[in-house]
Amino acid sequence: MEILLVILVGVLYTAGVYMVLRRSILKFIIGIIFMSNATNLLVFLASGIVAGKPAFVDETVQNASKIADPLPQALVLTAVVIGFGLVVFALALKLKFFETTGTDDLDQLKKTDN
Amino acid sequence: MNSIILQLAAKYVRFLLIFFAFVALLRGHNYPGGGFIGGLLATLAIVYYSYAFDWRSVQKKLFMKPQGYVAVGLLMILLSFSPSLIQDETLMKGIWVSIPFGLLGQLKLGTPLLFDLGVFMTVIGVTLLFFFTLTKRR
Amino acid sequence: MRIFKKIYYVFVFIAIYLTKLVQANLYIAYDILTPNLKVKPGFIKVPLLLKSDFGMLLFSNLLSMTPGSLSIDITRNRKYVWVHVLYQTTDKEILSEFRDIQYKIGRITE
Amino acid sequence: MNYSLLNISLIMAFAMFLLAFALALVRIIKGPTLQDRVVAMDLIASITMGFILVYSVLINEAMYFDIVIIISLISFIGTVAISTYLKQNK
Amino acid sequence: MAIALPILFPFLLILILVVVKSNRASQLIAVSGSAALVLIAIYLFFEVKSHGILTLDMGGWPSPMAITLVVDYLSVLMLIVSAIIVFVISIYAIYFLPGQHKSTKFYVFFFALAMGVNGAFITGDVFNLYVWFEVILISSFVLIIMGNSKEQLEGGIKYMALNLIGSLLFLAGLGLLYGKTGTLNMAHLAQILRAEEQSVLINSSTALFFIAFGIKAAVFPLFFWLPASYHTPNITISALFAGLLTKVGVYALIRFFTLFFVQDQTFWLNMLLVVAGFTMVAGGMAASAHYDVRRILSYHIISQIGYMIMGLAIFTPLAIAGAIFFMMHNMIAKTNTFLIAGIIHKIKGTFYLKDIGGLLNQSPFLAVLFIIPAFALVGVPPLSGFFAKFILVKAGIESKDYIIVAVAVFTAMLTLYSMIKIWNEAFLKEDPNDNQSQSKVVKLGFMHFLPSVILGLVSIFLGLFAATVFDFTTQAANQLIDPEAYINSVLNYTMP
Amino acid sequence: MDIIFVLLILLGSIFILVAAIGLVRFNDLYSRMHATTKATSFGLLLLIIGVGIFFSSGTVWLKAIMVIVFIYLTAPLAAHSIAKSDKEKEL
Amino acid sequence: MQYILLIYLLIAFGIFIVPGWFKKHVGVMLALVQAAFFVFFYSKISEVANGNSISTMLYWIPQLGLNLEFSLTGLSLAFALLITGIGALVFLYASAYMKGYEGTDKFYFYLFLFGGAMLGLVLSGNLIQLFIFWELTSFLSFLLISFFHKKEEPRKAAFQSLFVTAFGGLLLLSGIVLLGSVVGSYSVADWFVGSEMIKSSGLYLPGLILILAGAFTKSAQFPFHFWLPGAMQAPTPVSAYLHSATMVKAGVFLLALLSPVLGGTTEWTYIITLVGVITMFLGAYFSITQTDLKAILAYTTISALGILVLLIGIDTKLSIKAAMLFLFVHAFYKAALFMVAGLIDKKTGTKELAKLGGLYRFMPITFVISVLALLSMAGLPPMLGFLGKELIYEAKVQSPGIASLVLILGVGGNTLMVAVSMYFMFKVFLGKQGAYPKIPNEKGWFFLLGPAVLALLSLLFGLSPAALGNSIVQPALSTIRKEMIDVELKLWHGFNDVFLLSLLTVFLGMGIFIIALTKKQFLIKWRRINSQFFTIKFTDLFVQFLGGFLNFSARNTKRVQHGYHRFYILTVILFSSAFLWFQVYVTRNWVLDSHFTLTPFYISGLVAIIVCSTIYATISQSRISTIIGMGVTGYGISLIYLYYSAVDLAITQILVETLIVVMFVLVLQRLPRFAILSSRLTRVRDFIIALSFGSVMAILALKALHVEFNHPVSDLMVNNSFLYAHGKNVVNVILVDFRALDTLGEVTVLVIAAMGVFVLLKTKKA
Repeated sequence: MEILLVILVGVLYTAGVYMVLRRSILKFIIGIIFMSNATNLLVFLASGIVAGKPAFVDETVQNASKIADPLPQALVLTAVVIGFGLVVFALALKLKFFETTGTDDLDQLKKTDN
Repeated sequence: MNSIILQLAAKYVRFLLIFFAFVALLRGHNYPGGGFIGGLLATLAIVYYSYAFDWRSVQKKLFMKPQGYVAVGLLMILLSFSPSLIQDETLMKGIWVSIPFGLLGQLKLGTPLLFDLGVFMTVIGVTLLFFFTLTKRR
Repeated sequence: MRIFKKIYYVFVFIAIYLTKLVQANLYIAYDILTPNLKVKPGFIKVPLLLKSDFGMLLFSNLLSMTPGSLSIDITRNRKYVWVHVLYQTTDKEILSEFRDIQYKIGRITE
Repeated sequence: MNYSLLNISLIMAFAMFLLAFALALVRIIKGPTLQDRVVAMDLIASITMGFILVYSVLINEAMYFDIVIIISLISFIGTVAISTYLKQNK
Repeated sequence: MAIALPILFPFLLILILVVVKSNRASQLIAVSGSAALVLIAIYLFFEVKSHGILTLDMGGWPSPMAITLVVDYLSVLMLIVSAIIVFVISIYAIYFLPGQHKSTKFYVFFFALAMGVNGAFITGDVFNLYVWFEVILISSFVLIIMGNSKEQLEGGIKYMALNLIGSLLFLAGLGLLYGKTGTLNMAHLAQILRAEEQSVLINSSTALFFIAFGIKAAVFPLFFWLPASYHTPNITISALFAGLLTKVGVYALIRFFTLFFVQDQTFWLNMLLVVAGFTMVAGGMAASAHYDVRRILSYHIISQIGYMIMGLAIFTPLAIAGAIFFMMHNMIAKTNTFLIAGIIHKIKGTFYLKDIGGLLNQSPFLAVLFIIPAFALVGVPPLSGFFAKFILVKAGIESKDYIIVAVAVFTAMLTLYSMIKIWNEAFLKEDPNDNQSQSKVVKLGFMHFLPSVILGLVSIFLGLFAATVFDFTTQAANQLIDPEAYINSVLNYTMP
Repeated sequence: MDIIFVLLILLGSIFILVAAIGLVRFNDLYSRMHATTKATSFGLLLLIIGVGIFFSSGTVWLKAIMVIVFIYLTAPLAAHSIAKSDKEKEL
Repeated sequence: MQYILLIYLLIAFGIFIVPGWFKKHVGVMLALVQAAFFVFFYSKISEVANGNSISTMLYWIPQLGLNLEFSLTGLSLAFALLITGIGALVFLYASAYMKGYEGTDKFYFYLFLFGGAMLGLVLSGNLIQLFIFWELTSFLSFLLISFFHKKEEPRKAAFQSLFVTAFGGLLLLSGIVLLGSVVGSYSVADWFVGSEMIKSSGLYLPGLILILAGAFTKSAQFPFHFWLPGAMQAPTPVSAYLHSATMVKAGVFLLALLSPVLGGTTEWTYIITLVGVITMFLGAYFSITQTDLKAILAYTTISALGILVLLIGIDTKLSIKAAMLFLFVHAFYKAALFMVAGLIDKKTGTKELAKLGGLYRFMPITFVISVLALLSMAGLPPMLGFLGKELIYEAKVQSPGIASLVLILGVGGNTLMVAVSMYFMFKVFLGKQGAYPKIPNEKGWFFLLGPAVLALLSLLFGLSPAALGNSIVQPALSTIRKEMIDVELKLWHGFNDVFLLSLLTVFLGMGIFIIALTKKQFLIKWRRINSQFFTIKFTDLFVQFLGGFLNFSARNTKRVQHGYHRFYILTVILFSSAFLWFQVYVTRNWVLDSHFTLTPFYISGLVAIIVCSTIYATISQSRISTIIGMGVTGYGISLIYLYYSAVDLAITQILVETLIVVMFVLVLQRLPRFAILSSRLTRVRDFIIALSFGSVMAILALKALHVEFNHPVSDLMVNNSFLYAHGKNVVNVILVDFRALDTLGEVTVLVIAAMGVFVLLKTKKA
């Protein structure tokens, strides 16, 4: 089963990297979103997944082995929110850049080198 | 969008979203939810509102500027550390008090809840700031 | 007394509405699943009798949720609703049906 | 409760959701207009809700209802946002 | 409790500065706040000196479960140096940030960066480190585009692009690591991985960490973002970045590769060695080819990173002590050169070397101030850089890594070349457009020079008291090479 | 009770599937919207009632009713906004 | 002894703060200080006469073997006397010479500091300490050469000299550390003891070469000699002090110091002798064709340094003795000549040989001084120079195993030396009056005092060489050679081979001189031949090399840092994926024990659908379609999270996905459409790269599923969550309690991002 998820991770990474390598900055940002989705999934996957046993405990259920590992969930949650902040900032940066220079083409960005 | 149907619905949708935002926040310790989810829900209420009307009328509905929410949120987060300092415990240790609540049983309040509330406020402020700065420049 | 009456109306309305809903949904399901599409779409302009906000919202939403019609916009002066209908029969028939619904909603909201 | 019947029905439900999901994706890919795609996306949100409802029955967790509530509340906002954009960008 | 202060105190400052409207007041708060940071760091240093490794389990939960803050010698040394830089730049910013920056709450981002850096230095938890990296990243994004000029936006995009990829790889590596070991606590990781025989399987996540930190630290095939962006923002911000950002990456490399990535060590150390060599040469060569002060200095950062990696790669206590020493020296001196570049810009209005000159006569004091960090970077004896390089060379020779030593010596010549180039062009040469620019003479007060003076004094201090400093770096290196004490003090933590 | 539940679940999912089929089959945007808004909401309505029956506890019923209300409140709004975005082009 | 250096340092800094009236006489004062130290050192002669030494040691960084050891041995005493003595005279001279230049404070500061550094160098008992002072002298030399910094040539020359000497310095350091790792110490005394250990070690040869490289660069030996003529751009006192008398001798000092440790081997002898003799000959050879006074002197200095090195390289008792003697000889006459040259330059306004002539009429005293010094340089009796040369020949003749080449070159060099001395004298002072810009005079007795004293000393010691020999050279020798050497210094050695050689030298030299003087074409032709034969000039070579290197690095930098941002990302991704594939290869023997089931089918189908929508989003040309595809992917992923029991995560994912869509749409309105910018080939290439990265990450994920070393710590969290943290939702409890610090950081990220967006979009352009 997990093999499919693994393939999904691979596809998401492939799509992300492909998008990241485009010349448009917008596509770059979308690529980053894909890559961060892939990474989140990878983290989630790597720590062992359990179907249908959410990490809730109460007076009766306190046994760790019965439920899914809550820590990677918390980690991925944090990563998702951080990624959200970064993506929005990137969007704003892109917007400002377009307003200042009038181009979306990454290949035009050559002034700060050489 | 400036559509009348959306405007008609706005009142109810906003109320429901904010209500559920608080529900998610307060139940977050025991059921799905929490500061982030609550904050994002509350923001979406305002986002919807600003789609139905224009953003100016939305800003009037807010109690304060988004920056204010951020500041209040951060302050709450800092405050949530203070009980542990006062009690001379390890930093960020959760301090809990139980308030008897009549028939409903006991209500447990603790610094983690305050922390979550701070996160909630901050997330609202932050997301609104995102939204407004990206919108305003039409 | 009014309040009981209203509650009564509400239940009546829900009952009627639900039957219509089921009936119409089955109809559209049948329509989708059978090979020949019998749709004949078109726009009509429905006069709005309701005055209250809630009434208008309810009407437009329910209009959308009943098969065959989809409210698209309320005009600026709040007198008409643009509706898209899937099976355009005669205007009169449809309009009277809509008027009936509006009346029932009006009983609840006003 | 007859579990086998229940399970069969749930699995059938899942199958149908999956089919619906695939069809919606077909519509997204085929287009032809952007509005069509948005409609399909709206449908996908509903399918997601259905998925979660059936799944909550499968694992017997009433808690999943909360997610359905949230999705039902927010899924349309994305649609509204995109259609606002479409309207303004004619 | 004091251990958490380097994180919480900047947080408090951020909160205050978000609210404070007055320009003066925020400057005052910033300067006094950063001075307090220095004091906190020094206090922690004495605590470490008397009590050994300090730990604090956040929330009072037992150790592998909670996020543990750990302050050992390495951390506390880094804390002190970064606090000094933060302090100095908080003063410098008052005079060198153009007016419009002040209204944009520069200090909020400034302290966010400080908070992130401090957090990264003292955390004992891998995921927590990731979070602090993100804090650093986002605040540096904002700082780099502050001013909104076209170049800054360009530079900002390039900076952002590669660093985002880097942090994603970090996260991926972290996920794999957690999946394999089931823990995030560094000490616990060390305990597990050092005991595990099969641990060569961890290599893939080691590789991810290596790339992620490599991007942060701007090592050879991954450094492109740095020269593309560092010269674009206001010089205050460049100086801040030069002092702090890449060094956090190096710190993380040192921490990880000494503490728990000790499997398959020959491979990793050789890898690091190769990378170090290329980094040095590539940075030095590029620096020698440029004529813009900021570009020279930016490329030069890269070449200096190579030295630190070299120290780590040689992996003897002496070499690691040298790397730490080098890092401390370089943070101070590098920042100082940037500060001076800013003063030059203030006087001459440009960073381009061919358009300026005559500074030796115009401002002899500046010449002295420049000579200190420049010579320190070159490695002129009584200054800090000499000892740093000497230790590394000695360590390299003692462990028979002659090639890297040769490369290091060669790079030192490149450094010399670039520094002398600045000196020749900016200070000795006559001003090419002396006639026109006479009218615009900028008067600089002592306060303009104060930050540079402080850093210069620190450089000299590091040189004169190299023995003492070296003692501490050696202790830090010993703690790193033999992490028994670290592991024990984190995992067997008892409440005092 | 079982039978009702199973029936509701199946019917609900069938309606959603029907909506999807309609989405693909219909020729123009508005017809597609008819299919998706109505049939899906109806299908979800049935599903929710079914799930309510399955859990048959007070809170679940409360939530179920809330979800139904929300769907009937928001789904038309989405349809409406899409339609409106397209309408101005034609009318 | 450290106090002496401290005094130097303090006085140097004191220059800047002395009151105005004092400033006029700073030069004289400093000369007095130097003289005082001269006296001090002179008084120590008796103490070190018998190979004893006075040493002090300060612990500095003992962990690194780096201590401050000062030891006053015979050798260092000799150098110290030279430094302080000539230093005093130079300062005197400078106080006259530097009048009227701006920035004299700085000049005196550098020069005085240099004196201190040089003293520090010769007094060092620790090689690292020696290196420290060594580098200091290099840098001070740089500052002094570039004193007239407004002109371009001094800057270039200063840079050149610094580059060469600092490079040598670094090699020296490497050499010291290399050999130090054999002995385990950097103390000279320890090296003496461990001499055999070093010589038998495999590191001996590389270490030796590195150290020699250091010494050769400093002492301007071939092929590093080219910096020295350039250094003549410095003010003349500097040339006199640094570049003839003291600093360039540092290399010689080092060789002398280390010859007991490293010497006595074939490598030592051959390398040093060869380099020395070539330098000597080339220096003399080039000096004769120079047209600039100071350039002539510079080349003769190179030649003289060659002689010194050669002598040390020959490594016999006698040769060492000769070296020590010649050290003094050369310092005396060359410093005097430099001062004279400076004086002439100052007074006549030119130092072009062609424009000078007949100066004896205007500057008689100068003339006398010059004659004395030049006689010494030519090695004619009765000057000290003659004595020196005699000894050199003696050493050469007697030395075993030296090829005749050395002798021939030596004689040739000396011949040229004679010629050039005579030529100098006649061209400058005799002959008809030249066309100098100014009519010279001899006012300012400070100008003359220094050269006069030196010339007189040269004469005096020539007449009575034993005085010098016994008091100074003897102790110095005793440091170098353990066994006692009896130093006999006499003017007359009798008719032997040496005398014949001297005679030959003088005659040949005179011959060349006369030809050069009488036939004008001769020198011109010679120059032409030179420029044809020696097309490669070392200075040019250096400049070319440097320029070439700069071009090379500029080109490579452009190639690496080309500005095409995509290729940066491409490089990073390529590197990462190649690296990760390699890691996968390394750990290839891990076992895949997965069972490839597809249950439950609905999740498999879901995954398939997500894959489709991702691909669609990637290839779609419409922005909205891409965003919709992205949204579908997000929803799908949240369903996967949900299926694998991450409820909170799924909710957050859905909310964030919605918000991202909203934000994207907001931004999209003001952005242009996608354009197809890449060619098909590029896209295929990118796809392949992306695929390789994606697949390696997939493999890593697969691997991660099957490797687990340890039970996760989160079990503790689950166990504690309800009991101690009072929360049923473990994920939330982790976020707000167990790992609240993460959340704190996360909130900070969000706040900063929001403020950043605000700053970005709300502030006007700078």
